[in-house]
Amino acid sequence: MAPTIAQKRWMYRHMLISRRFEEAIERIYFEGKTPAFNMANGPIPGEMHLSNGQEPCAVGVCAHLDAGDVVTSTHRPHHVAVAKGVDLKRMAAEIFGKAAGLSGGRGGHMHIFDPAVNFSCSGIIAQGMGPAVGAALSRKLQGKPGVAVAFLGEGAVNQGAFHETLNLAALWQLPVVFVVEDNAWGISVSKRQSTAVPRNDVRAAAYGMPGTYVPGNDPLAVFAAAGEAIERARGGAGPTLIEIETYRLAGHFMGDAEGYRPAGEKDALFARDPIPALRRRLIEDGSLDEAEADAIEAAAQATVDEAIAFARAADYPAPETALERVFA
Amino acid sequence: MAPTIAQKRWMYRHMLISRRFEEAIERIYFEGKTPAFNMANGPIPGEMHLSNGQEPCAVGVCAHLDAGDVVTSTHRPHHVAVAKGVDLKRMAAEIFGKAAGLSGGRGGHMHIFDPAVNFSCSGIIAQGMGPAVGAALSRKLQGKPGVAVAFLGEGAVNQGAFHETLNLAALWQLPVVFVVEDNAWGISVSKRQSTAVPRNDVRAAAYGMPGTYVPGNDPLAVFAAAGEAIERARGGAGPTLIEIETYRLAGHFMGDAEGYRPAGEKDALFARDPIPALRRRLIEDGSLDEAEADAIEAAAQATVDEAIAFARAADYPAPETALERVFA
Amino acid sequence: MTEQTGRNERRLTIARAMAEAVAQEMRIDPRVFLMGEDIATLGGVFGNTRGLVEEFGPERVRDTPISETAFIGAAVGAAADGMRPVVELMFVDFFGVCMDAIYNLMAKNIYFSGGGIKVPMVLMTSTGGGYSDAGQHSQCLYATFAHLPGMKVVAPSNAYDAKGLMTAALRDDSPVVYMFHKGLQGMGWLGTEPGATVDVPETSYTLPFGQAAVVREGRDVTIVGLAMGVHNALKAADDLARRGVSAEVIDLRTLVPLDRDTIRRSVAKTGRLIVVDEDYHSFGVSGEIIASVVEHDLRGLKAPPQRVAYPDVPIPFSRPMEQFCLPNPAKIVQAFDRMAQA
Amino acid sequence: MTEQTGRNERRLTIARAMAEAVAQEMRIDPRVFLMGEDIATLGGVFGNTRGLVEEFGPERVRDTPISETAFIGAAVGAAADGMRPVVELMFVDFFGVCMDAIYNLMAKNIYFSGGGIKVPMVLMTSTGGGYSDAGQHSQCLYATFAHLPGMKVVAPSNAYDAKGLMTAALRDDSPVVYMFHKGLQGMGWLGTEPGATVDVPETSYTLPFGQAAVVREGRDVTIVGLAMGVHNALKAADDLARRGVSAEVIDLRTLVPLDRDTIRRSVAKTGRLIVVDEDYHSFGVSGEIIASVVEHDLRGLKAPPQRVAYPDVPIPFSRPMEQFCLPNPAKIVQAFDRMAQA
Ligand SMILES: Cc1ncc(C[n+]2csc(CCOP(=O)(O)OP(=O)(O)O)c2C)c(N)n1
Ligand SMILES: Cc1ncc(C[n+]2csc(CCOP(=O)(O)OP(=O)(O)O)c2C)c(N)n1
Ligand SMILES: [Mg+2]
Ligand SMILES: [Mg+2]
Repeated sequence: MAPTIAQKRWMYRHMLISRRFEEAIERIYFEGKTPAFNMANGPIPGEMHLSNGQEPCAVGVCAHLDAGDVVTSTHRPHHVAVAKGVDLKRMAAEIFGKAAGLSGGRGGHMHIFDPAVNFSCSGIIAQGMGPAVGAALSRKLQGKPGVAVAFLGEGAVNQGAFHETLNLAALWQLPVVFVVEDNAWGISVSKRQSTAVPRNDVRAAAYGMPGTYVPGNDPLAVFAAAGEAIERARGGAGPTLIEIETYRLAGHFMGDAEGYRPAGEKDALFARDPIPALRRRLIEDGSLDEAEADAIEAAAQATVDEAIAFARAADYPAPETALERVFA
Repeated sequence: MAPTIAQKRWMYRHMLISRRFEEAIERIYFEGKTPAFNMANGPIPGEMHLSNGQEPCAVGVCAHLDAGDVVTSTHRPHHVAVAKGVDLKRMAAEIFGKAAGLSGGRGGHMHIFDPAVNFSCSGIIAQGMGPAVGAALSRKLQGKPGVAVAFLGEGAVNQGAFHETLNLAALWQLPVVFVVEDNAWGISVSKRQSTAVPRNDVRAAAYGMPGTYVPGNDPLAVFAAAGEAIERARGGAGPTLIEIETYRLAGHFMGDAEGYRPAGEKDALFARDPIPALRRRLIEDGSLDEAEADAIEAAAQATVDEAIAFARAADYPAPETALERVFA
Repeated sequence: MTEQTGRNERRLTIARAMAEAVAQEMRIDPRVFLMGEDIATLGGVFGNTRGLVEEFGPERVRDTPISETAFIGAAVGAAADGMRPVVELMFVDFFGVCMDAIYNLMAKNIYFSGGGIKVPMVLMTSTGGGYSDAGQHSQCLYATFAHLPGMKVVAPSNAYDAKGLMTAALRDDSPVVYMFHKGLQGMGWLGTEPGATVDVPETSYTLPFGQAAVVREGRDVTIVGLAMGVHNALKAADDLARRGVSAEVIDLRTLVPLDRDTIRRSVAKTGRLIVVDEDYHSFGVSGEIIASVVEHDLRGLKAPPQRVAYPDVPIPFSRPMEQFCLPNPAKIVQAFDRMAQA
Repeated sequence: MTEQTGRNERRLTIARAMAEAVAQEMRIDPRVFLMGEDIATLGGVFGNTRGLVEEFGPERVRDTPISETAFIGAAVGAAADGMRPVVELMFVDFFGVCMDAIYNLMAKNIYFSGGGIKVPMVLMTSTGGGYSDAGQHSQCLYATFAHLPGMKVVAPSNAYDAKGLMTAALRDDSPVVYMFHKGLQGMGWLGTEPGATVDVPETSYTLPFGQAAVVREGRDVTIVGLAMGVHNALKAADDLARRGVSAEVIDLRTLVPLDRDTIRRSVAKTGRLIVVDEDYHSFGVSGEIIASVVEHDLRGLKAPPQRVAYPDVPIPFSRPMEQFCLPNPAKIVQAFDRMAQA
């Protein structure tokens, strides 16, 4: 399955928005945190997990989805949120802890909820898998269209919830796709140290479902694999497991000294940055010319700037509203 | 791997002890529970899960183990406990809730612990898997001989703990064997209703470990498969997953009306009762003659009678000792 | 288990009352569906889903694998997507395999989304011992759930309340943990408390959460309990009455929200408080009830409040040991006597 | 993080003190080994296993997959087989994925075996918020663990106690849950409380479980807390002292066993009680402490006991909201003022 030119441009644009967004977050995150790095300080406090490098996973999958489809993501959610069409301004405001944020500041960066596009994420490993399966079941029971996609990291695959949800989804033949972003690391623990098999796609066989491995952190290859899986799901043929080889260009979270990385790993990763690579490719295959690529880039930056400005300018919530919204 | 004559006799004897033991339990369980069936009453109160029909799993595996090896079993533990050499008198006393029981009456039939032979079990699905893996790790760390075997039901395979422990055992190449007793039912839910694949041995591939399926509820076939797996484990070559086709001749627990069973299922199972089948086979292959078989049978009955008499005669614990033994 | 009496009464067990509430709601609301182990063909190990698969079919009444994390997590996703799932955790003792899906997901998604999504789901789970099912099948764990924010917690003591609270739970847009005591279910094999089987209207009705019931009025002592504890309290009240002591008995009905006002009002009147709880003694329900009273007002108290709770030990199998540990009317009467001496 | 002072003192962070206790025990006891996520190369996300893999190697300091149920369950099996495992649950908030292995297995196997087996293991886990890590990474959940029988529960407030309690935990034949507060760890990136970094003897020593410490003596009010709460209490005591009020501060140090005597003695003297707890308000530590005092004796109380606890809401991300919810010295002083008016 090959993307149209429009889809390729869409993917490029959303990879860029995500990247520029995180570049802004990264800069702002350190405000108030120097000279002494203390997570509690600055306009963006708390843990911050960047997804830069992993954008191909997000756009390759979400290019096949619309707002009605359901996505659950992880503690590293920005790229997927951007690709799923989450309101960038309100997401930025949420990350800043502002009242105009998607959850009025209650959630923060690990708890991005945008019901308008059926996006959510969570700070607990593999926690989003159950809700994705449940959303798929809901569609099946209601006879409503739509698929669900659960994103998870390669480290999350070893959590019990992975096993239980894949079995359930396969048993009930639900319209759901499981997407493993294999960035080789779960914090400081490598895939080899955590996982008894080199590739998780083989685990699909344990549930009688198809499994695919997508090497190379390649958005177009992800697009092809995800397209097939999502078509299968939409057609009522049940779930698929996809593992994508990807990289995280940053640390596990901001402040991570990354001492566990072998020497040279980071340099090699930056040399393979998927965003310039896609730009080159789209120009080569005639999907874009340099000027168009620059224009997309500029537009992405403008979108991000606007979102960040919105978040900066927004008000903090009244402290006592912390007590509200516990129940519906 | 074929059993010696002594091993065959051992298997036959232990299948019989288990069966006779449960027959006694079954009879006594209903004392005080008629005309109105109330679990709280009688000399053996509480839930009672019988393993009759599943004896081949226990003896085929435990024939390869000695007291130093570790076994964790399930809520349906009697056959495995008998085959592992658990003190039958004190197990009976425990099931009666007596002070002379293995745990002084604190555990009951779902919590049989006999440290002398490294046996334990649990009432929570798949809970024994972690401890088996940990015991195997302990042996590896201490450089001490011994393997661990975790028994579980086919229903338990869909619990998260299954996945996590198999991955860990394979990753660390631990001397542990996972034995799935597939009796086709998890209470009233059939394997087909619970499990996305027809056979769980295929799930071994998800951990890069060997998987074997043993059809026919055949103790000799179990012996062969388990022997290979345990040899592998003892040799440092890591874990194995074995699924055994077996049957439960009784309900899930005593009092179960078994309305979920298709008509005729029970009759068909009784016709294939593995105990008379093994007797016939051992006589046919010359391992036993009729008189020897009868003698084994009589000895088994005597062993059971003695254990039951011990349990009956034993005293109840002083009520206030309920407050003791919370901590070591 | 339905008995028709002369006066057009319908005495229902809690099991029946629960199933009836669910069935009535399923008839009018196609979004309601069920997931759990052995809830379809078997009708629930404790009878509370009996008849549902026959009426509503296996799509809406779904037997699951033994995968509590998966199906409870799935319920949260289905609830956010417009359904109203009911899930069963067969014994509350099993919460440990799926608590993340319960307390960190189900209970928090409304808050994390700033109210953007609703999580209309009911988690039913059985509690309680007394029939020698040992330490992994007899716990109550009321406080374990009530302590953690984001879930309403319900624990009926009789079939009338059971039906009304279940209907209310099914109509709530927030998650409700519905804890039913095995010894009250009306399943004979569990040794049922007859007082739990009461007259239940056929039509659908709701009971509000956060309203404790004064199930017996009295002047000399307030006995607060929930579920089985209420029956123990009522029996103790009878015993005390024979000695001329007038006990007021309060049935909490819901732990979250907790009706502190009713308790405080009662203790202000009686001056004495006994809390009866089958959950573990420390860091639990009994401490909370006592603290809720004394932090509000000390002056009316004539004696130190007392608790009759499960000691801080795993639940033993053996009958004499288990019965030694369980709350019972005699212990409540003794607690009163301790206060009388104070 | 080790500072040598002039007077031959060694000021250690809690993180260092924990690692030192474990290292010293590992040197003399080959049965001690560690499992957890990111405890080896990384030295623990919160620094409390730093240096261990370098000294003891990857066989004894084992990074695990993200499989808490597996490795905690494995620890129980290894403990029963003669080892003395230390496992880390990175954040206590994650307990929901593995609570069965903790409360139903680790905590109950001694009892279920009638004392036939021992379960000498330590489960370390981080608690607490204050740095905007939101509702799945900031909880304390003290009562969640302390409520359930069979585990000892430890929560140090300073490095001296941290070392002594850890050594005691490592030598205990029963399971110990060792809860360390992130804000006390001495990791600058978490905004450390300086009062937690104190002088720590180099030699190995143990502190007994079940002995609360009177960390400040006073006459007018007893403030009871644990972990971070102790520091809030001490600051409040300073503020109160400036107003002429003499506050006694009690550091519980262990929740199981709970030293009720020390609390009762203190309140008998001061007549006033404030409990400070960063865990959720209801059905938790604060209720238990208050009930433990009043059920024992009411007469000495001059005012209704007060609690300064976390409100019953998920922990919000946004700093103004989170700070609004957290206990702090000002709230403790206000609680005193409420009592003074009573
Ligand atoms: C149940 C649970 N255990 C542990 C953690 C702590 N934790 C957060 S992220 C992470 C690593 C996740 O690795 P992976 O799934 O590969 O995702 P990545 O961070 O690489 O995107 C861990 C262990 C958690 N959040 N939840
Ligand atoms: C975590 C957990 N969930 C549910 C149960 C209730 N339960 C007890 S036995 C059982 C069925 C087990 O089926 P299987 O594993 O096949 O074992 P079998 O009973 O057939 O021996 C269930 C669901 C439990 N004990 N623990
Ligand atoms: Mg990863
Ligand atoms: Mg089975």
